[in-house]
Order: sequence, then structure tokens, then C-alpha cells
Amino acid sequence: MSMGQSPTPGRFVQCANCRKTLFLAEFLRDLKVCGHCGHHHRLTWQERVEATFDPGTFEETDTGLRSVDPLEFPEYREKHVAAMAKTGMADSVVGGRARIEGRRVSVAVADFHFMGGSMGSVAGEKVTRALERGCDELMPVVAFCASGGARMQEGLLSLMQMAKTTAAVERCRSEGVPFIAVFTDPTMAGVLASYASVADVILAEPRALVGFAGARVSKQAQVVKAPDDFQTAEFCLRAGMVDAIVHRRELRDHLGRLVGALGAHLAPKEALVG
Amino acid sequence: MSMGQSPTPGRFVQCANCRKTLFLAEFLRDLKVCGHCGHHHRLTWQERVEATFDPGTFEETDTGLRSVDPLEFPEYREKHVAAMAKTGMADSVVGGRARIEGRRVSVAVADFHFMGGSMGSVAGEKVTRALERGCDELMPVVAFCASGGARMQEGLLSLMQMAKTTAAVERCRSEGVPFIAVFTDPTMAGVLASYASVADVILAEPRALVGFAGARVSKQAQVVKAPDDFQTAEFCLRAGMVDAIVHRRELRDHLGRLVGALGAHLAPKEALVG
Amino acid sequence: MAKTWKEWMKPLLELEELIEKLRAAAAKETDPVEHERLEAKVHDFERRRDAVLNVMITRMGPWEEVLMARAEPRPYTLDYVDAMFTEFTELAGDRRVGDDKAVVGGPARLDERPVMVLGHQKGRNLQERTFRNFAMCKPEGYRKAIRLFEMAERFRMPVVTFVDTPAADPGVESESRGISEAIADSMRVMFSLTVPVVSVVIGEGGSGGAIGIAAANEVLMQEHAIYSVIPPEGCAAILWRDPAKGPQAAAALRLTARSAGELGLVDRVLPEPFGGAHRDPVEAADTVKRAVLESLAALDRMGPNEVKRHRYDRFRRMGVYETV
Amino acid sequence: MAKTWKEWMKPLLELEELIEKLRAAAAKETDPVEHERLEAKVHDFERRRDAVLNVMITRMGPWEEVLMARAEPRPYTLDYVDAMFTEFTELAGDRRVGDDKAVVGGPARLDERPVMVLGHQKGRNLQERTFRNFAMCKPEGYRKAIRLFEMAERFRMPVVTFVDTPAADPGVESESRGISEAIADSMRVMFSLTVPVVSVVIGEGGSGGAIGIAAANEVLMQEHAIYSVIPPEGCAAILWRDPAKGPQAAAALRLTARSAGELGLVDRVLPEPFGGAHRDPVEAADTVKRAVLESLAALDRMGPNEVKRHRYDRFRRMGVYETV
Ligand SMILES: [Zn+2]
Ligand SMILES: [Zn+2]
Repeated sequence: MSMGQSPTPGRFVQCANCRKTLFLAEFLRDLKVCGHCGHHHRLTWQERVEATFDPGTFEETDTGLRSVDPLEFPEYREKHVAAMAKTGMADSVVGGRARIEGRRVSVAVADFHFMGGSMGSVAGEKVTRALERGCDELMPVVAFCASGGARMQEGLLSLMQMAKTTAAVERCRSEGVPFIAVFTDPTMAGVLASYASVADVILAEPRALVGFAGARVSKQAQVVKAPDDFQTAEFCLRAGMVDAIVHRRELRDHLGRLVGALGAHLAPKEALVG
Repeated sequence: MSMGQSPTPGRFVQCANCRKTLFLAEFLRDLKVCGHCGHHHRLTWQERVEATFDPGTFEETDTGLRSVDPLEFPEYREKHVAAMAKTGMADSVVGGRARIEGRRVSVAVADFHFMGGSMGSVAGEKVTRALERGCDELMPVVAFCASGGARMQEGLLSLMQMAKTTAAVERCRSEGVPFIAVFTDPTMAGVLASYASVADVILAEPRALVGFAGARVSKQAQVVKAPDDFQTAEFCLRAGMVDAIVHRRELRDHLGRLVGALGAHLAPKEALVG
Repeated sequence: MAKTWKEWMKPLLELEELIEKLRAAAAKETDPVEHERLEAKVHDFERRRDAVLNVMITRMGPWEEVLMARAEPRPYTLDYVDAMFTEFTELAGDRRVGDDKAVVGGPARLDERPVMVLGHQKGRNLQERTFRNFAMCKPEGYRKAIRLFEMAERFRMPVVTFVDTPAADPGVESESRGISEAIADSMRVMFSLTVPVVSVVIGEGGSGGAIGIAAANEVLMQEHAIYSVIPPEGCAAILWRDPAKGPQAAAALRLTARSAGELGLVDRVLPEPFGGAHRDPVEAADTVKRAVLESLAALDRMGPNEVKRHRYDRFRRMGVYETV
Repeated sequence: MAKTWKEWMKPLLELEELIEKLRAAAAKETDPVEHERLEAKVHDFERRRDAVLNVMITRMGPWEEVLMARAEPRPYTLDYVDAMFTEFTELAGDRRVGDDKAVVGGPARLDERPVMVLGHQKGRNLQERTFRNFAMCKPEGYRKAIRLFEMAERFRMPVVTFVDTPAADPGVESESRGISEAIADSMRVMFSLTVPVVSVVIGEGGSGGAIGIAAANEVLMQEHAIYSVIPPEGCAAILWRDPAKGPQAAAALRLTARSAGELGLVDRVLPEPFGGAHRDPVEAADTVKRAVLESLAALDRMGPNEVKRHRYDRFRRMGVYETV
């Protein structure tokens, strides 16, 4: 794992959860999982790529897509420019091709550091292209979700990204292309209520925040008491919404097995395609 | 409605629910629904046919099917013979063709008076044939359920009728043939857990008993308190299992509308068939 | 600014109340002269009413559109169903956990033709509103919708949906039964259909709760309906930490029918009777009905796979970005 | 008659306990003469054990088959999954309300070939049994199964199910979430599949709870498994108002593997290691694996629609009646 995105400089970092001091080198070798409490710290998209795919196999696509400000929404341009400067990304999602344990996959990786991973036109387009690429090139699709939801600043256009990405998932279904979503911290609202939730298989990182409405809204809305782990990956697993909670260390192996078993039928077709 | 099956002789009958005395003529004109409390008394299959289908349009099919005693189960033969003598039926289900408000339908009518409407090989075969007739002759299928469940005395053969009838429902689905089930008192166990529950539309008569396990078993099995109307049509409606509770008087009209709307697409095909 | 339709419409509603009183007095009045005087007064106030209404409606901004879309007397889904269709037969239940009263649906006839109708349903009074959960669907609502969509597919019935919800239900129970999955799956199933689907936004097109039943081949929107990714109050709370700045947020979000039309996100904006659909529900329903029939007529010219493809392509195009 | 497997097997289990003790003593014994004496005693008791087992097994009636099918040490679904497959990856949840631990499933490899595996899961001790709800599925179990079946269809994976349940869960909650519909819908979806499905009854084939995941192209049944429309105790309670007459009911119901084979309701009865699958789980799993591979090989020769048709026809034939 590169040290480019280390949370604090120097040889030590502090766990955001248990506040224990950790050796930076160890922390990075552990894929930013706290050695004491197991807290999974958020990754940048580059860290995610390094942690997940076969070394050197990730190839970014759709690099030319740029957000505009279709509604001339207050402060959107400024915020967007600031996010670009901060992250070096063009928008909150990066698309591409990669391999997991030798197997080709189409990929979309969201990065929460870019405007809370929110989904506007560009993110929606990249997720859609990742799904369509899976169909066109006969490979399973893997999406890493990390988002507060739809991007308010693009108004109804953002809402339509929910439908657009979901349409692409349905295309995958009807064409027999497996789609695996990984819920990382956080996976919320408009992203959760669209392509993320209709994946064939859903994995989640431990303690990731996963929910539809802000927890405050949900709890206000009803007399029913929310459990302590409300809107966590663990809560979702119990509620039947998630297939497994997988430690980051085991994610590559887990994904590899799934991609291999569910995508095996594509291989003969792939051979035909060339 | 014929008077052949009146619950008591003479000019008066007593409601099985509220115990009020009713004029027999009125009771029969009301399709055996109590004028005081609205209790829907059980009907024989002939009464059901008269109450539901266009006069004179019912034509029975599969009249030659006879139960055997494949397991040589204790007392089965005797009970079966007694049921035949009591009801004049060959088994618990009658199959046929009929019209509802002019529209052709394939029909299966269960009669609880024959061994509790239990489903053995003959009942299963008749239900299956009713569903297949709908596919072959391009007409919607209507089934009246009235059963305590599978017929124990035919052992595993009865269990297999659950699968057989459900397979026929799936055939209807894949061929676009609407299937409407009417839950009458009672619709239980092996019948509920097979073809009945996978109907496209499910209507129920008021207060009909509808459930999987005997109520005693269900209540024993769990600490959760059963509601007062547990295993009634009303409970099922609330639980999302039933589309509507329909008064017997309105059943013909309700079925007519549904058969008309859901089966309309079959008409052009029907024209082709002849 | 006014917070509710009633508050905004107060001058008009007061005038109308006054007119009603004068009319009643005129009807009771036996003296012909006095009767005539009262009648004249009625006419006078009616003119004033029309003038006030004219000013209010022509000066409507995005926030007034929000208030209008939420107006209590606005026709709801079942009003349109009654007016536009015959033989509506409601179907209930998701075959899983319950029947969600916030959404109603079932087969009906549109000029004799069988269609599957479905829509969010608001309530007129507090009791009805509670019964309908303020038209905020729980997971079982979307799963009922899925059941009806799939039935429509099997029986080759076009689907017509009416959109009118502030949002999907955000409660703890909805969350634990998978409200997100339910919304997404409902959209997904809509995209799988090979029968035509037309959606009409008749009031509040509230974010995920709305799009969950609006993945249609054609989306129509009434003049005074709104369609938004987030309620303006929620947007204001996030942007400016002040929910009272809803009006500013309403403007920023471009949530009016006109904006949605300009952005190409709805196919047609349907004119309403002057002052809003509730001022002439018959005319309003007639306009919607004609528009739905026209949409269906266009979709009828396509084959089943073409219809599915058309829907995909419609949404596939959505999004504004540039490529460098 | 014995009420449980342990009670029935008591003489044998006591002998085995004794043998274990003697063996331990022999191992510790340093005096060669005494050691030899103990070894001889072990052999003697082993011969006696074999003789007792031989008598017990060869004299098994229907009731003993019931006890054997319910035997605590019998291999369960996950034991077979471990022994027969590689790369099993469990998938959880019905995407509706929960994850039913009474049924487990997910993709795996059968000699490299991807398959979808699913089965009822019992527990070995009280804690596990409670966790698994005694392998009695709730609606969410069948809905998880449906999700996996549909995934298998999309990804062209054959399905292998293991049947081992006393019954579906009969509780109030299951009832209110539609246990009947869930069972029926699971069967219905199985009948819609165009990929091969093989089911193996490995223990208790308990009525609706069992058939809900056993609508397969080929149904295999282990020698000492049972398959019944009703538990014998329940049947006895209804017929003779005496649950204790389970043994008589077991005989009447013909619930043994042999009977099911004779009636043509299962395709193959698979021999078990002498004394039951638990006496040699490796051999038992090997027999099951070979049989499943043979069944799949036969089904592989059919096209997708043929596979679906084959399944329909298999069940379509079931039922014994005469035509007059
Ligand atoms: Zn820590
Ligand atoms: Zn009465």
C-alpha cells in the first residue's frame, strides 16, 4: 500500500475509533485496519485498487468525463474544484478494468473523499459504463460503494442517475453478467437505493455505515426503537440485506471465489468474442 | 341455490356463528351467508358452482378419476367410501369449464365435506388438469380452495401433489395464463403451501380460516402472541397474503372483472386457436 | 414566505369564504332589490377573487410550486383513477409482510383496454393521512408494486403509475426491511418490462420514493407538480443549516415541472386548470387521460423488446457532463 | 419402543464406551501379558459390538428408520458440503427481513465445476440447534433459497440441495410472514429453472418444509433417510389421538427410502455405510458425490428447455389413481 494518503504524517497514526496509537507502517500493511480494534478506516480509491486487484492489472477508463454545473447551483463549482484539488480525482467514482486472482473484472470504485462520494452525472455515468462494460466484454462487475448518496447540487439529474445505474444492473441480470457490490463506509441513500442494493452478491466491510435515511431522520420517524448497531453492516446482515461481512484482508480472496464461480459461464462466450 | 344441502331440515336454520335463527329460504337466497352476523357458511361444490358461474355454463371434466389406496393405509378405503356415500362426489375436488359474466374459465372447486377437502392423488390431478386446461385452451383458471391440507392416507404421494400442482401454476405463469385462487373456509397446510398461495390474485371469503400449521401448533411454537384473528382471511390480508376479502354476494362480479382484465390478452390467441 | 399552501392562499381562501357567505345570503334573501344587490356583490367579489388568483398564479415561483404540489385539495391518485379508468380492482399485499396503504394499485380499463394502474396515495384528513402514512411507502409498498408490474408483464398490460409522495418512509422498520433494496428492485423490475409504462407526476415527486415507481417509457408531469432529488427544506438544512431557507433551496434545485421539462427529464408538462388541478379536477383528469393515451399510442407502435430498449435508452441518456 | 436414536442404540453405545475404556487401559498398560489380555478383550467386545449392530440394523423397521434419520451424530448438510465441494462461499439473506440460519447456501465447486449448493442445516448441540432453529425454515429461508435458485439460473449453475428438516417453522411469526407462500413460491421458482437441479434427502424429509427445496430433476435419498407428508407422531395424534403410536404411523405412512423408491417418488436410494452414514462420513459423502455427479451427467445431455420440461414431467407423473 502506498503511503501517499496516510492519515497523519510521521511514523505513528491514531486509530479513529479506539484512539490507540499505531505504527504507520503496520497500519498501512494492515490495509488501514486497526490492529487493536479492527476498525476499517476509509481508503482512497488508489488504496482500494492496490488492496483488492492483482498488482498492476488495474487500467482506468472513462478518464475524460468532467462534471459541469447544469443547474448553476450555489457554490457547486467551487466545491467541485476544491474536491478535485484535494483528491486529484475528476469526480467521486473511478472506472476501469482489472483482474482478481487472474480473472478479468469491470470495476467502479467510489471514493468518499471526493464530495462525500456523492453521485451526480459523472459518477452515475461511470458506474453505468462499468456495468455495461461487463456486458459488452463478458466479465463480472465489481463496485466498491462509498457515498453519502445522490449529489444534491445536480438536482433531478442526480436522481435520474439512480434509475440509469439500476437500468444497467438489470441489463447485467438479463445478460447473465454477475454484479458484486462491496459496501464500504459509508453506503447511503441514493446509492444504496439504486445499483448497490440490486447486486447479485453484496459484501460489506465491518462496521460500515449503511442506510437509507440519515440515522437521525429514521429514529425520529418512528416509535420503534433502533437497535444499537442500526445502519451498520452488521445490522444489514441480520436484516438479510447483505451476504457477508468480510474483513478487508480477506476481500480479495472472497471476491476471487465469487467472481470465479458466478462468472465461469462467461468464459466460453469470452473465448468466442476473442 | 339448491336446497339439497341445507344444514338442517325445515323452514328455519340456525347460524353456526351467532346462533340466530334464520329463514331457510332467505339463508339460501343469501348464498348461506348469515343475514345477522355475515358469517359465510361452507358451501358444497354444487352450491359454489351455482353461486359463482353463469347459470348452466358449468361442465364437469375428469369425472372418471378414482382414488385408490396405494399404501393400504389403515381405514382409508372405508373412510373414502363413506365420504363418497355422504357427498355423492368421487373425491374432494371437482374440475371443469364454466363462464363468469360470459368469459370462459377453467375451474377447480374443492369441497370440504369430502374428507375435509384433503388433497391426495385425485384432487392433485384434478387441480393440475384445471391449470393445464387453462394453458391448453387459453382461458384463465379459477380455483376454490377448501381443504385441511394434504391427504395423509396417501403418504408421500400426497406431498408430491403439492409439487405437481405448483409446477402447473408455474406453467400458467410462463404461458401468461391468469390464475385466481379463492380461499374459502378453511384453506390450510399442504394446499395453502402449494398451488393456492402462488396464484396471481388471491381472494378470500370473510373470516375464512387460512393457515399453515394447526393454530395450536403455531401458538405453542413461539413466544410471540398470536393476534385474535390469527389465521383468518383478515389476518392474511393484513399480512399481505391476500388481495381482497370479498363478500360471497360480490364474488362473481369481482372475479368477472379480474378474469376480464387479466385474461384479455388471451382472446386474440384464442381466436387463432379457433 | 408562506410555509403552506393554505397560508399562501389565505387572501384567496378568505375571499372565497366571503363569496360563499354572500351567495348563501343572496339565496335566502326574498326582497328582490336586496337580492340583486347581494348578487352584484358576489359578482364583484368574484372578479376580485379572479384578479387575486391571477396575480398569485402568474407570479408563482419555485417555492409556490412546492406549496401547490402539496396543496391539500389537490386531486390524488385515486381521484385520477376514478376519473380516468373503469373497473379498477384494487389488489393488496406484497405476499411478504403486509399491505402498504401508501400505494394503491390493480387492473383497470382505460377506454376498455386493460391496464395495470398504481400510484402513491395521500389522505385528505388527518385520519386518512395517517392511514396512508402520508403517502410515504414502506418496503412492502414497492414490493406490492413489483408484484403488480410483473403481473402486467405476464398479462401484457401497459402500466400507468401516478407519482405523489414526499419521500419513501425513513423509519427504523422500513430500514430493517430493506427500503433501499425495495426502491432499487422496483426500478429494476420496471426496466425488465416489455410492456409500455407511463408515469405521471401529479403532485410531489419526492426523490427515491418517487423514482421507485417512475422508471417509465414516458414520464408526464403536471404543470404544478414538483420533482426533486431532496425536499427543499432538507436541502436548505444541509446547505445553509437552516430548513427555513426552503424557498432558496427550491429555486436552486430547479424542481418545477418547467425545469424538469427543460432539462429533458420529463417528456411532457401537462397544463392544469388555471389555479391548479383542484379547481377543475374533471378537466385536469381529462388532460392527463388524453396525454396518457397519446403516450401509449406511440409506445404501441413498438414491439416488446423495442419497448424495453426504449425505456433503457431514455434513462441512459440522462446526465449532463462534458468529455475532455 | 425407543423414542430416540440414543435410546434405541443404548446397548451399542454402552459397548462402544466400554471398548473405548479398555482401549485406553490397554494403551497405558506396561505389563506385556496384561496388555495382551486387554487387547484380546477389546477384540472380543468389538466382535460383540459388530454382532449387536448387525442385528439392530438388519432388523430395522420404519420406526427405527425414523430414529436413524434423526440420529444426532448423522452428517448434516454442511458436513456433506465440506466433503463433496470446494470453495463453498456462503451467501446470506433474503433481501427482505433476515437471514435464516436453518438453511445454508452459496456457490461452490463440484470437481471444479461451479454449482449452487443449498440445504437445511441442523445443529449438533443445544446452542447450535437453537441457532439453526432445529433446521425448521422460516419464510426468509425459502426466500433466500429463491434468491440463490434465481442466481443459479442467471449464471447457468446446476443446483444441488440437501434436505434435512423435521418441518417448516410453524410459529406465529412465520405464519404472519407467509410461510405457506414462501414454500410454494420456492417450489414454483424451482420449476422455472432451466439449469439441472438434484436434491438429496440426507435425513428428515419433513413434509412441506422438505419439498419446498426438493422440486428437482432427480431426487436421491440415502438409505436411512425418511420422507413423509406428516411426522409420524402427528399422524398418530390425528388418527389414533395418541402421539405415542408414532411407530404404527411410521409403518402406515411408508416413509422409508425403500418405500419412496418403490413408489417411484425418489430416483435412487443411496446405500450408507453399515450402521448409518455417521459411522463413515467420508464414505457416505463419497457415495452421495458420485451419485450427484452421475445425475448431473445425465442432465447435462439435455438442453435448458428440456431440463425444465424433464422436471415438470417428473412431478407430473406423480400420483396413483384409476380411471373409470
Ligand atoms: Zn482501533
Ligand atoms: Zn350469524
